[in-house]
Amino acid sequence: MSIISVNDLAVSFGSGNDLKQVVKSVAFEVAPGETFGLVGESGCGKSTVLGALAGRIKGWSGAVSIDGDMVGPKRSRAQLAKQQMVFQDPFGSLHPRHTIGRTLLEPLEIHGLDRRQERVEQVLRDVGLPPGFRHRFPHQLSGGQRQRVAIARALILEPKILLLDEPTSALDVSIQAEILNLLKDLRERSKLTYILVSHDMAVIAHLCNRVAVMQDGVFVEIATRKQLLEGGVQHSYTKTLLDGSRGYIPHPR
Amino acid sequence: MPEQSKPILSVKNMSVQFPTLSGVVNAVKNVRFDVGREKVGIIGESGSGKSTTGRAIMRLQPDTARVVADEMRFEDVDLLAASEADMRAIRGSRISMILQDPKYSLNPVMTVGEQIAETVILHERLGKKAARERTLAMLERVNIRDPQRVFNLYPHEVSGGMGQRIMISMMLISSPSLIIADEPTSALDVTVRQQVLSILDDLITERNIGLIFISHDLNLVKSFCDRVIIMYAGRIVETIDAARLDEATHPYTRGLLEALPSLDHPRDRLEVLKRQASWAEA
Amino acid sequence: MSISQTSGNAPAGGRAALGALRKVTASFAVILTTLLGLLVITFVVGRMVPADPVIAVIGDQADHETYERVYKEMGLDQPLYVQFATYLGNVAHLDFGQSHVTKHPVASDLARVFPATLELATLATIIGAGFGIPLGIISAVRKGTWVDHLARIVGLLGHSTPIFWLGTIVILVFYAKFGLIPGSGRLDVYNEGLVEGPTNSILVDAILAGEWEVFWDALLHVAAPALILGYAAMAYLSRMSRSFMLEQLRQEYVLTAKAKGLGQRAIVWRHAFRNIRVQLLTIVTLAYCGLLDGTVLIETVFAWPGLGQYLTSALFFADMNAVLGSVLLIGIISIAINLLSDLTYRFLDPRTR
Amino acid sequence: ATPKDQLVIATNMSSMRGLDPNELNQLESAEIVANLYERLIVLSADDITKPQPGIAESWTVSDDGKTFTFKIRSGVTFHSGNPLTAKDVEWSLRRLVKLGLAPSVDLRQWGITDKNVDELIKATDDATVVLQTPEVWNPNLILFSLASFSTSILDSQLLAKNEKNGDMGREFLQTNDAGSGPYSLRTWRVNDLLISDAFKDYWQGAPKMRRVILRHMPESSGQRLQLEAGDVDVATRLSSTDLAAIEAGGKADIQKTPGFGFYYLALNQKDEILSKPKVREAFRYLIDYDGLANTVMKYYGIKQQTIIPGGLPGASTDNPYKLDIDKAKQLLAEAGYPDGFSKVYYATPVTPEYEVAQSLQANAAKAGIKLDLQGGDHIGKFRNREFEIFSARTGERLPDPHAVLASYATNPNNADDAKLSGLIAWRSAWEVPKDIQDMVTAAAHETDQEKRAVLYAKINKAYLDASPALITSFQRTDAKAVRKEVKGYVGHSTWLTRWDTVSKGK
Amino acid sequence: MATRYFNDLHNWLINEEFSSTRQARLHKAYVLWLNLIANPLAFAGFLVVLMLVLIATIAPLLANHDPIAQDLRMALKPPSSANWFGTDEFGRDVYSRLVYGARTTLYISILVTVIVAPIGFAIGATAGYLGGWVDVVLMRVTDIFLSFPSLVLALAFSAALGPGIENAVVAIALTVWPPIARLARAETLTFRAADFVVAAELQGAGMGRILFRHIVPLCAPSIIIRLTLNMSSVILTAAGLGFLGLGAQPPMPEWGAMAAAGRQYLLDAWWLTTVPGIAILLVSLAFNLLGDGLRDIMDPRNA
Ligand SMILES: Nc1ncnc2c1ncn2[C@@H]1O[C@H](COP(=O)(O)OP(=O)(O)OP(=O)(O)O)[C@@H](O)[C@H]1O
Ligand SMILES: Nc1ncnc2c1ncn2[C@@H]1O[C@H](COP(=O)(O)OP(=O)(O)OP(=O)(O)O)[C@@H](O)[C@H]1O
Ligand SMILES: [Mg+2]
Ligand SMILES: [Mg+2]
Repeated sequence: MSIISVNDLAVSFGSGNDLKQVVKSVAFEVAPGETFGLVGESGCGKSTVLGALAGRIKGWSGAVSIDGDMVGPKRSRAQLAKQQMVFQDPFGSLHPRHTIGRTLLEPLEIHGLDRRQERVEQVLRDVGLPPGFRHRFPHQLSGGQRQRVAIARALILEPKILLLDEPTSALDVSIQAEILNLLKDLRERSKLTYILVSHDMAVIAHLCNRVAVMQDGVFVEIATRKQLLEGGVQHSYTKTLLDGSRGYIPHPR
Repeated sequence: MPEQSKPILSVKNMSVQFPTLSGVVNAVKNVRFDVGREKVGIIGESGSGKSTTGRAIMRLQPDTARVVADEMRFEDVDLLAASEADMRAIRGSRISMILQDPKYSLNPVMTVGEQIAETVILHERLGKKAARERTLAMLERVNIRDPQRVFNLYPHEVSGGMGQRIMISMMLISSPSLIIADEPTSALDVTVRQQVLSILDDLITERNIGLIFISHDLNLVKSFCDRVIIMYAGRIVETIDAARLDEATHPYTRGLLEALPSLDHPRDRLEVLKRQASWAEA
Repeated sequence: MSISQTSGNAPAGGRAALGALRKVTASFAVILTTLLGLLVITFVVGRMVPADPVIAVIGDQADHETYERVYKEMGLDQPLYVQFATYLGNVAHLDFGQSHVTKHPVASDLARVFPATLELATLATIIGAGFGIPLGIISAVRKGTWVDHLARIVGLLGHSTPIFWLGTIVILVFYAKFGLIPGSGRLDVYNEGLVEGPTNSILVDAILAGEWEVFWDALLHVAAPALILGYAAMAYLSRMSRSFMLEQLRQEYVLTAKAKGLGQRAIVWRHAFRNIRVQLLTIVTLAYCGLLDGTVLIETVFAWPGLGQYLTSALFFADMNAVLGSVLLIGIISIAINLLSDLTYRFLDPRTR
Repeated sequence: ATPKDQLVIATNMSSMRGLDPNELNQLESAEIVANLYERLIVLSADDITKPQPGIAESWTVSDDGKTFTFKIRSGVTFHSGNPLTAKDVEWSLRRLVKLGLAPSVDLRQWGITDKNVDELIKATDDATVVLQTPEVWNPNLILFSLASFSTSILDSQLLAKNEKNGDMGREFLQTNDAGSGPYSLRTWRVNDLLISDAFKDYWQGAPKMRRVILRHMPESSGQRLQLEAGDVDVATRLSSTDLAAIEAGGKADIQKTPGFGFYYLALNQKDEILSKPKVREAFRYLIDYDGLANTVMKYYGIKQQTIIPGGLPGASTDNPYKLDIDKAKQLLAEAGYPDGFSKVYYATPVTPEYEVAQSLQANAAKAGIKLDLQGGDHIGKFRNREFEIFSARTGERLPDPHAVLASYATNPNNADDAKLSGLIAWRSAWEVPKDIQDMVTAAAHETDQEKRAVLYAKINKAYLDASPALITSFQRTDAKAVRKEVKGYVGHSTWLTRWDTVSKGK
Repeated sequence: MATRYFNDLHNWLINEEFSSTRQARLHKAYVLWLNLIANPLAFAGFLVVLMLVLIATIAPLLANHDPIAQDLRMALKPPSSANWFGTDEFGRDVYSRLVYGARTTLYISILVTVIVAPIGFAIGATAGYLGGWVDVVLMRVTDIFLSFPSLVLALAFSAALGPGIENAVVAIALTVWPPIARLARAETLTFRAADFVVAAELQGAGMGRILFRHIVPLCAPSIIIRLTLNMSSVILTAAGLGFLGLGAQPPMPEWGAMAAAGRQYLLDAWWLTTVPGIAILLVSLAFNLLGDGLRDIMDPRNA
């Protein structure tokens, strides 16, 4: 039984002469508790797939079912709450003039949930931040701390699925490690399902069970973690990406 | 070759300070390093002072910044004593700088050819025509296939990889002896990165010049550079041969290495850096 | 190879032409709706104005029958929408009707007053931009220094001084006291009627007719009002240039240029300035359009027979046709200028080509 | 400096309504028309109540007083070269009535309508025109009317040639002239400039000034500076301080030409409070006559609290009222308003009317009357009786008391639907006492000048005693500044200032 | 002792380790203040505006005459020890009228701001946020108002609405809102795709919440700055209307109307126009300097 099932997903932007198909007939399934990776080069459509799943992008076609529920481009509040998204840039994903507390309270207000203070404190604890941070503004936090807040905001509605769009690519190695560990812990603790977008094969291999390799809007390969680590991938593009993650390879003169 | 071993750049006890509302920020503290005809990487976490160091060498720090040092010598020039006019003559002709993102680092309303040619017109007093010739040759050198056409393109009409190659031609056209590259490839895709780096690598080797390569990608610095300087909180905590980076001893460097997820040595949990106050004082 | 390229390009070229055509049609539709909107609002507001057009024509003491007769004659007994439709129909035939006050056809009145304003506003814009833009740029380059402060105060003073006051003071000092400038109006009486040219812009007509004495006289007359107006426009232009330039100087490419060894002058004028040309063009356009309709006070002080005066007095005498015609003209002109500057953008900014 | 043979007049053209004599209604245009055209009768500026021959060489009035026969001067030509004949006179006077525009009241008030005009005005031969009136009027009233700019003689042949859709040449006349006067129109640029050239073949000889130029100068200070610098010969729209300064400067003379109209205050009689005679009376004590006379009104008016303008039969120099707040308070208390009241007060925001209004507002406040002064154009509301208090000024064009009295003191039907909106008494909803109205009518029909003068003196007194709803404070004067070297430019009370009498010399 | 206290306060305010939201807000305000002090022109502007507010508040204490009491015998007297700035054509004390006029000026400025800011924002933000035909229609309307000669628009509307200061304010507001709407639209466009807005949308936030809780705080500085910069033209337009009998009605003292009414006495009674003229000049200069400074300080892009 899969918690996410995507069939024939296609997304295009623009209209008329400028119509551009960005994602072309993509299909995949994700089992509950699984972490599914998406990797590919800039502009290949990773974020777009995520956006369609999250309900952010409306102009898509295909069949998407989330938690056994067929969803369309327009979502109800309850449907929206089932999956939440974490963005790449921790500097742009928090409202610069809202305190952390306000940022975390807002989803609770929207969904009319109770025990608000309690929940805020709980979720801050979950992501490893002291409760005093509620009074701070984003510019007073480090990148890693902000990303934790962003994760906390996603978690506060108790979703089943987290959609992670390059959650660590703007962070330093040391901070990245903290966030990756946190994501692992949360996954265990709350039985979460992840879809993780990254361009770093090492990060994907560290966290994901399976990964879809995307090029120009299509999946060229879906590989397992084992295949990545042991070099058992099929597609040449996947291999290039794997090599790139290892650093610079001087070309023979 | 004794000439070879003599450092091109020698920096002794350089500090950079920014006065701010809440006091003076010491962005760089007493750093000391030499650069010869080699590729020196500078790594460190964000805010550790890498870019500030690079800019201070070219005296391109913001107006508010204060740079002090015991010595800053570039070849035969005392950078501390040089006038602004001296510096202008040095910049672009003897020391060049490659910036991170070609999208923003090129003037959007000038053709790329014009921007490259400007360097030689300025420093070598070449005529328009000669400058154009030189530019076309340089473009060819960085593996651009149709230089005539590219010469007349505007920055928004070229891809990221091509843009970075244009940036490289612009900065290398006057044959500088030192290049400072501040994260030259972090805006590029993995595949493009390879191409750009190999062009840079070739040019450096071919011309036998020095490179300061600023990056926060450990794997990249390890595989690309000859020597690595590791910075933490404005200080150099360690300098080590790139090949021996894995054997680094400083706990900060070790921490960085262990925090890195790796395809070759998968780990279930990553080590988290435990910062110590003493690193910042060392 | 070359064949396949041409055959591949042909439909693309055709599509581009089609796209351009569609763009032209679209912008034409936009212009029409804007003009229509302008007219509707003007018409409605004009009818709301308490001034009674009939009384404006017949005077306060006329009796009721005269009032009724003229009321009908002016078509005011028709429902509003009929009046408006009639007006639109006339406009479509390029007939703007007759001014109730001057009794001239509005079109001929406009042909006379508009060139006067155009002359004034053009010179003022040239002066404002000629001083304002360099001032703003110097200010930006020297941000925070006394040069910056001084430049800003000088610029802002022009923006904050009541124009009618400044105008009268200038007349008092430079005309009455020192006799350095001619008084009000466009020409000395001696030169009146010497050129009655095709454009109604005395400067241009005098050149066309080769009447240099008239030309210099006209130039002397326009100097003071144009300088004052230009000074007022300067503040806006210099402030905006300053902030545009500051923004450019923060850009990464400026660092690149510095790293190449360029000096400040080259960076400012060769690199940054090119980047703000489009924005400058926009604000100069805006300032120009603003001046076209904002000359009311200066025209009054200097007895300059321009559009501003014509429009305000028409408004006060509820001279609807004159008001509608003037507003329409200003609307058309500002749209035309904007279109023109749009075209120039494409030329100046490669990204919009 | 201005050229020796040209006259430059600074004026405000923004309210100029074209140059068709049968259409315009406004002072600046009238002065121009006065010089482009000629009329049967001339009223000279220094003796304005004495009709003198113009285009009519002579005239006779029938014994029954209803038929006027005019002998037309021969040898007069229009600017077009056409000779001026009785036909032109007939055509012009009929045109005035038939067009029925504002100035047509000059003839229509005597009972001549577009129905009967072809009967009543006739050219019997090339040199004779006969005009009949349905009723007997004092002959001066008719003759004065024929001296008005509206009865100018137009070139009927020229206009016939330039007629469009039966408009009797209206369109042509907007930008051209068709007159026989000493000057012909050369250029007229709206709100800018008007140039007129001397008419060489003028029957009284070509005027001295080769050219007269009118320049639009809306600012008083501008006019003053140009006048003082000698770039302008005559300035016509000056503020009182500028006039005072010019007078002190000694380079120019100030001409105060009395006009036949008043600055008035209208109290709407449909308003309960304002209709109380004591309240009306109280307002008379709230005007600072002397203060205003020395400041704001110094050049704009002559203190005149009675209804007949100075210089006309029956006029009085008595001014019984002065500013007296206590007296006003007392009157208000007697009327039952010891604590005052508040009213909306409309006044046009132009000099000096607005200053007068503000002064009244301040004094009324001291007496407990709160006036909410609103500037803007409220004539329409006044005409429709939709106001509480209103003030403005009038300008009648007949040098005869009847012109003022007809408007201020007759109101044959005070009903709303009577729509006698030409009469300011009706606009104020004032039931003018019957006896006053009867005397006004009688005086107009009275042919004996002596008796008339007595009657007017009586009316003047009765009006003052009636505590009228229309309170007059100052008689209008029009002040102009004329440079000393300009001779013969004489302001005319009925707006017909002549330029052909002007000469310049040291 | 006191210095100690101030030092402590300074440190408490400057410290970024907050213990409460209030401290965080105070910190922001304090940093703004420090930046303002560091910018001499902006600070000068600030002081003048502050003075305007102060003068308006305590006008009755400062005035030494009744601002509306007329005395025609005292008309047009030059400045003297009794009438510091002379008297006007009704013999009213210009100095006292000037002091009271500060109230009117402030009243106009505030009222225009209060009307224009929400309307301009609502229209611009709605257009920017919804896009599509709503955007097209709203921006078309805005353009129509923009392509109007602004003084004429103000004139026509205040003539239509009738005289009175409130009506003048409404008429002025009609000419001021379109640029604000454009600004709000531009800002909304930049923020509407921001990650934090998307995040809120993905949590089910509606348009009202997004606009008023997320976009408003971000647009506010630039709108406030624009309004500050507009203030001088607002005051000058009010002045022009006042002169034409459409703005403030007599005897209410209003600087613009005073300056304009004094115009006809300019050659002889220079103080009538000059004094209020300089007051207008000072205040509008101050608003401009303050606005410029605020932009330098508050807009991170100008840092
Ligand atoms: N709103 C949009 N309108 C038009 N085109 C869009 C839009 N959003 C994305 N695109 C285009 O769709 C393509 C895929 O974008 P997407 O953001 O999904 O790429 P990505 O794989 O996430 O890249 P990156 O690694 O840079 O984030 C790109 O070419 C982009 O230009
Ligand atoms: N203009 C400035 N004013 C004040 N502080 C500054 C300024 N520029 C840099 N700093 C401070 O100097 C320190 C070093 O900054 P620098 O940009 O050199 O870091 P970096 O190592 O290049 O980081 P990154 O990897 O993010 O580019 C930082 O703490 C930064 O806050
Ligand atoms: Mg993406
Ligand atoms: Mg850096």
